[in-house]
Parts: sequence; structure tokens; C-alpha cells
Amino acid sequence: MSAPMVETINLKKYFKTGSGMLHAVEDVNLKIEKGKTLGVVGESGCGKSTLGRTILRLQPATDGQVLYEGEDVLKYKKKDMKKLHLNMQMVFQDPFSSLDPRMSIHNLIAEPIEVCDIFKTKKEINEHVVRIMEMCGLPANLANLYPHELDGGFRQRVGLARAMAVSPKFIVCDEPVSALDVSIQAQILNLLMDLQDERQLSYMFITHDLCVVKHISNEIMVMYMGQTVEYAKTAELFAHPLHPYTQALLEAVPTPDLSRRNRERNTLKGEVSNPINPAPGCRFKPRCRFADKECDGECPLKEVSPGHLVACCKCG
Amino acid sequence: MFKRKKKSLSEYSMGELVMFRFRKNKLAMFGVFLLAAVFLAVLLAPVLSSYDNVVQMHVKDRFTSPNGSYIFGTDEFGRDLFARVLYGGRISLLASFAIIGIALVMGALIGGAAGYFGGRVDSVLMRVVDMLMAVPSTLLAMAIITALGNGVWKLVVALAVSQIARFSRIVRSAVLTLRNVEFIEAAQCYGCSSLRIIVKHILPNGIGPIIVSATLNLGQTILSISSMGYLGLGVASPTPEWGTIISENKANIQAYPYLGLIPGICIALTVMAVNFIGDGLRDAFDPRTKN
Amino acid sequence: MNWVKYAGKRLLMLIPVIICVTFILFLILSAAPGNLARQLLGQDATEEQIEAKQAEMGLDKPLLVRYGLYMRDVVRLDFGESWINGESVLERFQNRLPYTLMLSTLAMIFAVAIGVPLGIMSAIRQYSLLDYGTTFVAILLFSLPAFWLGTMCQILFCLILRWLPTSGITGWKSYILPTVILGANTLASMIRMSRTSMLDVIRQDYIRTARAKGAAMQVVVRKHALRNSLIPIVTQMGITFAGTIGGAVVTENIFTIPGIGTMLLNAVKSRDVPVVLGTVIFVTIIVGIINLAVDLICALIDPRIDLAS
Amino acid sequence: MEESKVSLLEIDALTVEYRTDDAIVHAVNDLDLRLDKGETRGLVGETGAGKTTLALSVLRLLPERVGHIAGGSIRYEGRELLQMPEAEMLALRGKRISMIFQDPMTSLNPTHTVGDQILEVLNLHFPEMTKQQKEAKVDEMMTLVGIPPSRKTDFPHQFSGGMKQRIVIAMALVAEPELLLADEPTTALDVTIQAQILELIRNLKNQFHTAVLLITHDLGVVAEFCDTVSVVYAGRVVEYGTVEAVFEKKNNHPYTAGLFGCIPDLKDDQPRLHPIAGRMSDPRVVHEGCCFCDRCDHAMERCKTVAPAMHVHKGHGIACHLFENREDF
Repeated sequence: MSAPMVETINLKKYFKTGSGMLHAVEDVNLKIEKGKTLGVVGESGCGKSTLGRTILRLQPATDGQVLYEGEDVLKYKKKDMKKLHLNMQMVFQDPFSSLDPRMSIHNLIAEPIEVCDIFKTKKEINEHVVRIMEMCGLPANLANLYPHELDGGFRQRVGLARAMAVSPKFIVCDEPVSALDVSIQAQILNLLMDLQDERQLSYMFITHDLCVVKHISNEIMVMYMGQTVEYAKTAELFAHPLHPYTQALLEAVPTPDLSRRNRERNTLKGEVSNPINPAPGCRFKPRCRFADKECDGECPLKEVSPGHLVACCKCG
Repeated sequence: MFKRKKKSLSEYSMGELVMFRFRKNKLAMFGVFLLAAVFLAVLLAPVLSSYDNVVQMHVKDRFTSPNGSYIFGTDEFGRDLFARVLYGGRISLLASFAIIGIALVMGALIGGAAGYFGGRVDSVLMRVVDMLMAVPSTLLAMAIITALGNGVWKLVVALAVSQIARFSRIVRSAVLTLRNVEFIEAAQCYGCSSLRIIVKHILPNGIGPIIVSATLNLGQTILSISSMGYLGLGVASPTPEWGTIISENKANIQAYPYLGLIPGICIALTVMAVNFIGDGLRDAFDPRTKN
Repeated sequence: MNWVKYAGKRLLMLIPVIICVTFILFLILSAAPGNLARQLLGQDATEEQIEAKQAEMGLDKPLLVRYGLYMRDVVRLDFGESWINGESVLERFQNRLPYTLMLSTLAMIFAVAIGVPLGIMSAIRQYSLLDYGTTFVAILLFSLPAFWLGTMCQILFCLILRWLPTSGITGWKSYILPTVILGANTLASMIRMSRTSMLDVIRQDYIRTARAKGAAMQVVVRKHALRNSLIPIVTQMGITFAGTIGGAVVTENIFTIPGIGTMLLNAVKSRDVPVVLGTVIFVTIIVGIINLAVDLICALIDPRIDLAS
Repeated sequence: MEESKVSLLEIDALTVEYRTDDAIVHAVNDLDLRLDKGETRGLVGETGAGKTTLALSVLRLLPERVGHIAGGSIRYEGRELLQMPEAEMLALRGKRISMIFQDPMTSLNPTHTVGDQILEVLNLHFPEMTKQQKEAKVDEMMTLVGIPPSRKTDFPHQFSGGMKQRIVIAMALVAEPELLLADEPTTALDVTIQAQILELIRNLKNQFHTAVLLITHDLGVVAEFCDTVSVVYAGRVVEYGTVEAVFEKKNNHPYTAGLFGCIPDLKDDQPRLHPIAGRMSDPRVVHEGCCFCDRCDHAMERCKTVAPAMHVHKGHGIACHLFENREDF
């Protein structure tokens, strides 16, 4: 196996709040190979978006490392940051608020190229914008329109085109399809996969939707209250979900599938709370039906079968 | 679907859309028309009447009611009210714009820095702003006048300073609402500098509410200026100003109502025009407030 | 008692505000151009007289020392004497405060009692004749200068019609016109605020929920919308009250009411620094207390506000 | 389905428009819908399909001045709702027909305690009950939705999103209505909470024999929760039937089939999804033919000019020319 494209080592992100330290991301270790997709799944507030933003240095990390092709990007000085911007980009969730409403589609896509000084002349920039738009399935006649004139699907294509404009090798996709209707969602997912095949892109795909993540990912990381609870190859995870939380998630997903219609449901009780000054031990314990005294101790992520990691002292 | 055959409503840029909605607002357009008329009259004051008429006393023509030669009549010294109102308007309007301009620039610097940089910068600056806000602005202005003494430009400074805190707040909240919007994060993602983000993204998007409150405050500032003039602070006689014109004629209004009505209506119409424009801009920038 | 603790904390926080405000004002007032003593004594005063006057006023000492001395006196509730007539600032203030407070409170009650119902009604009957009429009145009142309105009304009602006393305070009738004039601008802002607030609230989801429960629109407005729409209105009331005290300067001047406004105006004109300084401190404290009261009322209306944090 | 029987809710040829300054938006066009007592029907469609408008029309709570019912009829137990005096409508809303809105965060009044908000329904519709009886009923209802009655003096902001939706459900069902309109009740919630809420609605509707019209964009929710389903596109029902018939995925309207193709499957691997081409049709344009024809792979010349009729076979209706004269679905 070659060296991973992106890797994090014990990445931590804490926020100070009125009532204590919020452990939004706790000791996350992940590896993403070239041309592969890591799906990050979890419910709202589990720290998945914060993780993506911390990797891209949109928020300062509390501790840990983010390696891009072996280099720690968190140690980059201001002058090195361009390397990060050229290689690592992001696609945002909300196709409405992620595009500056006062810029035309052309300018939105051209701005990263200008800022990063990729081309010298206006002509080159314009040609590049046209290329990128075509690549992302945007008709050329949209170039002079403004975001509010487009529907969600086209806007999300513009968001993707803006990220693609600097030809990055790694893209963090933060719930890029959850604000879209299903028919549009499928178009965007296909586009993402086509681009990946063409250009050997690596994705970190953040979502709460298990169907989507299964479709697009090679590996999946399940997060709960800032921690990784399970990490495995996609097929393996769906075939043998080990962590009780992963199992509950899989059981809860409604699917348009008659065979699951009359299954026995073990609905998860309780709700997620904020990981503010969390006690050591399993954070899922209060909602877990298997929990007992043993779960108060440390529950590190351990490898139960090759490439399948679980943080639960009840399994493996 | 996307061909530009003829411009339908959905094919305007945000700026054009704002102008479109503004132009559709009849009251706002009336305000623009009115204010333009006032401006034109005031600008053309030297053409319409000469400055000599402002101070020249035609003792014979004391208390002449409005007629052909004296459009607005004359006061107790036989001075031409029309000339005084025109030249007075120059001072009132110029001073008001200067006040709003100063307060806006200072407020934008303070509020912008506080909102964009956040953290310690924000808390220190906002502490100061809170201090200033604790004193009613009229009182603050009067205290500053006590120190500086009388004079138009001293009055401008006093009233501008008393408004800085308010504008800082407005700018800060405009910046704060944009600070965490995803397109700002996207700009950081491809390495936009702070300056470029402020100039290219935050300013064009945040300017709407700031312009609106500046306009609405302009109306109140015109009132403040003339109130101060009326109270004898700021502009000294014989220099005319809308407020001083009313106060110097106060004793004669009962007998000669036009001396009070004309300058009063001038102030009211100007302020109303500005308020119409402000309301129109508010609805145009944020159509949700209307319906 | 959460709110007692909160009120105490807020009042304590007024102290640093007062200290800073006085310091800034002290700086500004000391930076005043021209020799104040000469100005006070007139052109033909001798150098000795001026020096003696300066020593009397304490102007010969360095700024910080003067500030320290002043604050020491303030703590002892001694706000100094007027430079013009030597009267105690505190005493004068105490004599004049009731008039201004009475006037401001009446104006506020006038504005709220008329403006809030009107604004709310016009929001509920949006696009009705009432709505257009009310909005027009609000715009008109917002655009009319108070000093002009006051002067004209005084001439009409007091001099021509002789319904009301012209000036001074000679009984309850003396308050009618000043109240209306001082309250006019506040009335306009109350109408606008109530209307906007109510329009905003009746568009909320929970209003639709309440209607889906089977409550008639009037009931929904009374039980659900009113209370929620009051929150921004009360906040606005606090802001305008401070403005009303400022506006009292004009109104008191027109109707020659012996309140703080006329006192301050005279002090500003004669550059009577101790009086100006004292008045600003007093009014800042009063406004601080009003804002505190407003916040407490808001907490009472809105359960989401937690005074403890 | 016996056509002669009077259903609980019958909507015929309903047409609703939003008239704004700029344009007329045709939100619901010629829509038909039936709902029987105790039935759970899923109303499925994408953004702008007119689902919420339909529910608001039933309660006659369309936004004033803007929303207009341009035609059709809505009958509840055989009585026409569109002509009913407002006073009678008031007695119906909240007692016989109640509604759950999408966003639990904003659908509760922030300045009233949750207990009072549930109690209000009883105060409005059951004046004969004593105060104690009402209080007891509120406690019972809160227990049923899984919130300790001791929290009834708390305010909405003290609850999480899932808990708020439980309170909204308690409010909607405390009068034991015959019909519940649930407008995307779980869209704003996380997956595990969504499962809790759906289970709760399922249990309560069985307990109170309430018919449910579940409005959703999620075909998965329909498959797991509903008995019957109506698929709406551009304000029209394009397909209806039992969940079994529709989700068998053998005979479907091209739009429904397209929706199925867009959803990644949890069980099978598919390399690519099959999205529906194009975009949602513009609701400001009135269609002469089939509203789906410009996105449809099977569109024929006729589709552009002739609106397809609903072809029904064994209670499974499909509005598409492809199914004309077919007896085998």
C-alpha cells in the first residue's frame, strides 16, 4: 500500500463554552488513499463537520497532526498555505449560503484561480473557467447569471466547480447532497464519482445519510460525540456492523424496500448530548442496551479484524 | 431556459434586483423626487437668489407676506426668507451629510474590526461602545458642545461623535451575521486574504442594512441639527439655518404664521423624503420585512 | 431570587461605566479651547482676578489630580457648585428632576398607550384603511421637528385659542401640551415598532400551530402573538426613554419648564462645566436604571432569557 | 376499494394558486386524493410539489391574500370544507383534524409552557371537562409521548428537537382526532430520533384509530410507515396505490420509477445511480400535456399535448399514457 494521501494523527478540536470544554473532535485517526473516498457518518453534533474544517485549517486544531502526503499541514506557515489551498478544497452543505450572492457564476469560479495565481492572463483564466464549467455539467450560458437564479442542483455544481477550479487532489465534501431533492442528489453523486474516476481525487465525504455514504465510500468512519466508534471498509461495515451505535443507525434508516417493512425494530432510546467535559469511558453508554459497569473504563479503538476497528469493550 | 431573450425578474443581479424593487416603490420614488428637488434648489441657491439677500435688511419691507418679489416673504428685519431658507438648507443638509459620513466611517472601522476579528479586539471595542451608549446621545452631544463652544463644524463633530457608537453596533452585527456564512469559509478555503474577504465579500453583502440605517438616521440627524440651531447651539445668527430661522422668528409667528410654517414645512418635507427613501431601501434590500 | 442578584450585579456594573464616562467627559471638557476664567469674568478682568478665579475653580492643578479630586467629591455625593451662581449642583438637580421625570414619564405613557395598540391593530389589519392611516401618521410624526411642532402648537392652543397655559408649570394643564410634543416622536417609533414586531410574530410557525389547534384568529393574537410581539417593543421602549430625556431639553425650553433640560441648556451655553458634568452623570445613572428595568421586564415576558447567566 | 363508500377525506380536482406581485404560482393542480378511516397514506414528492399547500388547504390555513383555492372540493366525512363557515371550521381544527408541522423548533410558542400549550386544545374543544380532568388528560398524554408530566411547566427552549416534536404530537393527538396531517414530521431530526418519532406516531394512531396523511419526501419513510401512498409531481398525483403495489417496483409511473432509481440501495451495490434528467418544472407555467413529459425518457408526442388520465387497476392508479389499455398491472 502506498502512503496515504491524507492522514490525521490524534486530531483534537475543543471549543471553550460557557459551561466547559466541548470536545468536538477527540483523537481522530484517519487515512485516505489516493483516488478513494472515506465516508464520515454521524448524527448532528457528532463533530463530523468540525473534523473536516479542522483538517482544512478553517479552524485551528487543538492538538494532533494532519498529514498531506506526509507533510504536517498544521505546521504550515503563512507562505506555505498556498500548497494547502491548491491541494485540499471543500464543498459545502448549503447551496444557498455557500455562494456569494453578489458574484456571477463566472466570477465565483474564477476567484480561486485569481487568488491562487494559477494563470497569468485573463484569457487563460476564462478558458479555464469554461473548461471547469463543462466538466461539472454547467451549461456555458450560465456563466453570467447569479446564484439566486439557479436551482439547488446547479448551485451545488457551481460549488463543486469552484472547489475544482484549482485542481485539488483532496476534497472535503460536507453534506453536499443533504439539502437537495433525491433526483438532484443522484445527479451530484454521479458527478462526484465521475470526477473521482477521471482525476484520481480523494474525498472525505461527510454525511448523516447511510444510503449515500454506502454508495460513494470505500471506507467508512462512524462518529459519535466527537469520537470514532467504528472504522471499516464499506462492505465489511454494512455486512458486519459491530458497534451497537452503528447497528442502531443501520436499523433506523428507512429504505424503500418492502423486505425491511416488517422487521423487528430496536429503536434507540434517548438523545445525543453535548460532549462538554466528558467523563472517560464510552460516550454511547447512556443509550446503549448492552452497557454495564465495564463501559465506564477506557474503550479505545481496537482492530477486531484486518482493517475493521471498533471502540466498544463489548465486542471484538 | 437560460437564454436572455428579455430580462425576466429572475435574471437580475442582486444589486439590480434591489434597484428594481426600489423603483417599484412609489413612496420611495416620491422621496427621491422630493429630495432631488430640495437638493437642486439648495445647490442652485446662488442662481435663485444671491447671498446678499440673506443678510440684507429691507427695513421698508418688514413682515412682507409671500408675494412676487419675496416668494417666502420677509422677517422682522426685512430679510428675504426665501434666500435665508435656501442658504440655511445648504448648511442643514451639508452638516447632516457630514455627520452621517463621519459617524459611518468611524462606525465602520470600529464595528468592522470588532465583528471581523472578534475575540479580544471585539470585547475591548464593544466595551468602549457600550460606555458611549450609556449616555443619551443628545446629552453627549451637548457635553461636547460645552467643551468645543459654538460653531457649525463643532456641532457637526459633537453630533457625529454621539452617533459613532450606534453605527459601530450596526456595522458589527452586519459583519457578524456574514462572518460565519459558508461563502466566507469557502473564500478562506482557497486562500483569500482578510482584506480581500472584507472588500469583495463582506462589504458588498453587508452594505444593505448599513445604508438603510444610515439613511433612516440621516432624517433624524437633520432634525437634530435644526433642533440644536433652534436651541441656539451650533449655528450663530445671522448665519441662517432651518432651526435658527424658526427660533429667531418665534415671537412673530403668531402675527405672521408664514414665518413659522415655511421653514417648518421645508424641514418636514426633507426629512420625510429621506425617511421614504430609507423605508424603500429597507424593503428593497430585505423584501421579507414588507409582507 | 435570581433577579435581585442580577439587578445588583447590573447596578454594580454601572460604576465603572460612570467612572469611564466622567473621565472621558472630563478630558473633553478640559480640552476646551480658550480660557474659561477669562470668559467668565469678562474682557476687563485683571490678570490677578483671573488667576484667583482659576485657583478657585481648581483649574491650576494637573488634569488627573483634578479628576481624582472630583471623583472623591462625587463619592461623597458632592457634585460641586455651579461656576455661574455657586449653587450646589446636587441641590439644583434635585429641585429640577421631578419636572423632567414627570414630563418624560407622561410622554412615555402617552406614546405607549396610543402607539402600541395602534401599531398592533394596523399589523393585524394589514393593508386596511386603519393600517395606511396609522402608517401615514407615524411617518408624519417621525418627520416633524419637535421644536417646530411645539412652537406652532403653543401659538395655536396657548396664545390664539387660550385653552392651555403658555409656559411654566401651574397645574396639570401645563403638562398636556409638553407631554404630547415630547411624546410625538416616541409615538411614531412605538407605532412602527409594534407594527413590525406584530407582523413578524404573526408570520411565525407557532401562530400557525395555534390556529391549527382550532383557536380563532382573535384568540391566537391575544393569547399567542401579543406576548411575543411585546419583547422587542419593551426593548424599544427602553431605548426611546433615554431619547425622551434628551428630547426634554427642547420641550422644556419651548414651554419654559424648570426641569433638567433648561438647566443643562443654560449650563452648556455658559459653559458651566460642573453642572454639565453632574447632569450627565445623573442622567446616565437614571438611564442605566431604566435599561435595567427594561431587561427585567423582558425576562419576565420571555422565558428564554436567563438572568443567571 | 369500494368507490361508493364515503371516505374520511375526499379531495377532488383541487387547484390552489399563490398570487404574488410578480407571478401566479400553481402549487396544486387538479389533485385528487382519498383517505379512509384509520388509513395511513404517504404523500410523497419533492420540494415544490405542493404537499404542504395541500395540507394547509384542508385546514383552510393558506396564507391570507396570497393563497387562493381556485377550484375543486375537499370533503370531510362527506361535508364540503371549502364552503363551511369559519366557526364550524374552528370546531374541526385541532379536534377532528390536527396537524404536525415540519420544524419542531419553531412550531411551539416560546413564551408558553408546554403543558399550557397541550391544555389549550382541551380548553378550546372540551369545555365540559373539569380542570382536574383536563390536567389529568395532559399528564396522560405527556406520559404517552414519553415526557415526564413533571416537565409540563417547562418552556419549549428547555427541550431538544426530538422532545419538542413529541410535545407537538401530544398537542395534535390530545383531542384524539380522526385525521392527522403530518407535514414532514421527522425531516428536521436525526435518523435515530426519526425512528423514535415514527414509532411513536404509529403507536398512537393505532391506539386512537387516527387516519394519518404523512407528507414526506422520503420514500423510505413511506415504505416503513404507510399503508397506501400517493406520489405527487408538480401539484398532481401521478401515482397512487397500496405500498405493496407501488414499492414492488414492477409497474410505476416514470416519475416514481425515476425516484426509485435515485436512491442508493442499502443492500445491493450499484456502480451508478440513474437520476431523473432535467429540473423540477416551473410552477409558474401551466402544462397542457403531462407535467412530467419534459423529463421523461418515455415521452411521446401525445404527452406534450394531452394530459394523461388516471389508469386504475386493482386500486393502483397511474397517470401515464403508457398504462392506457393495460390490464396487467
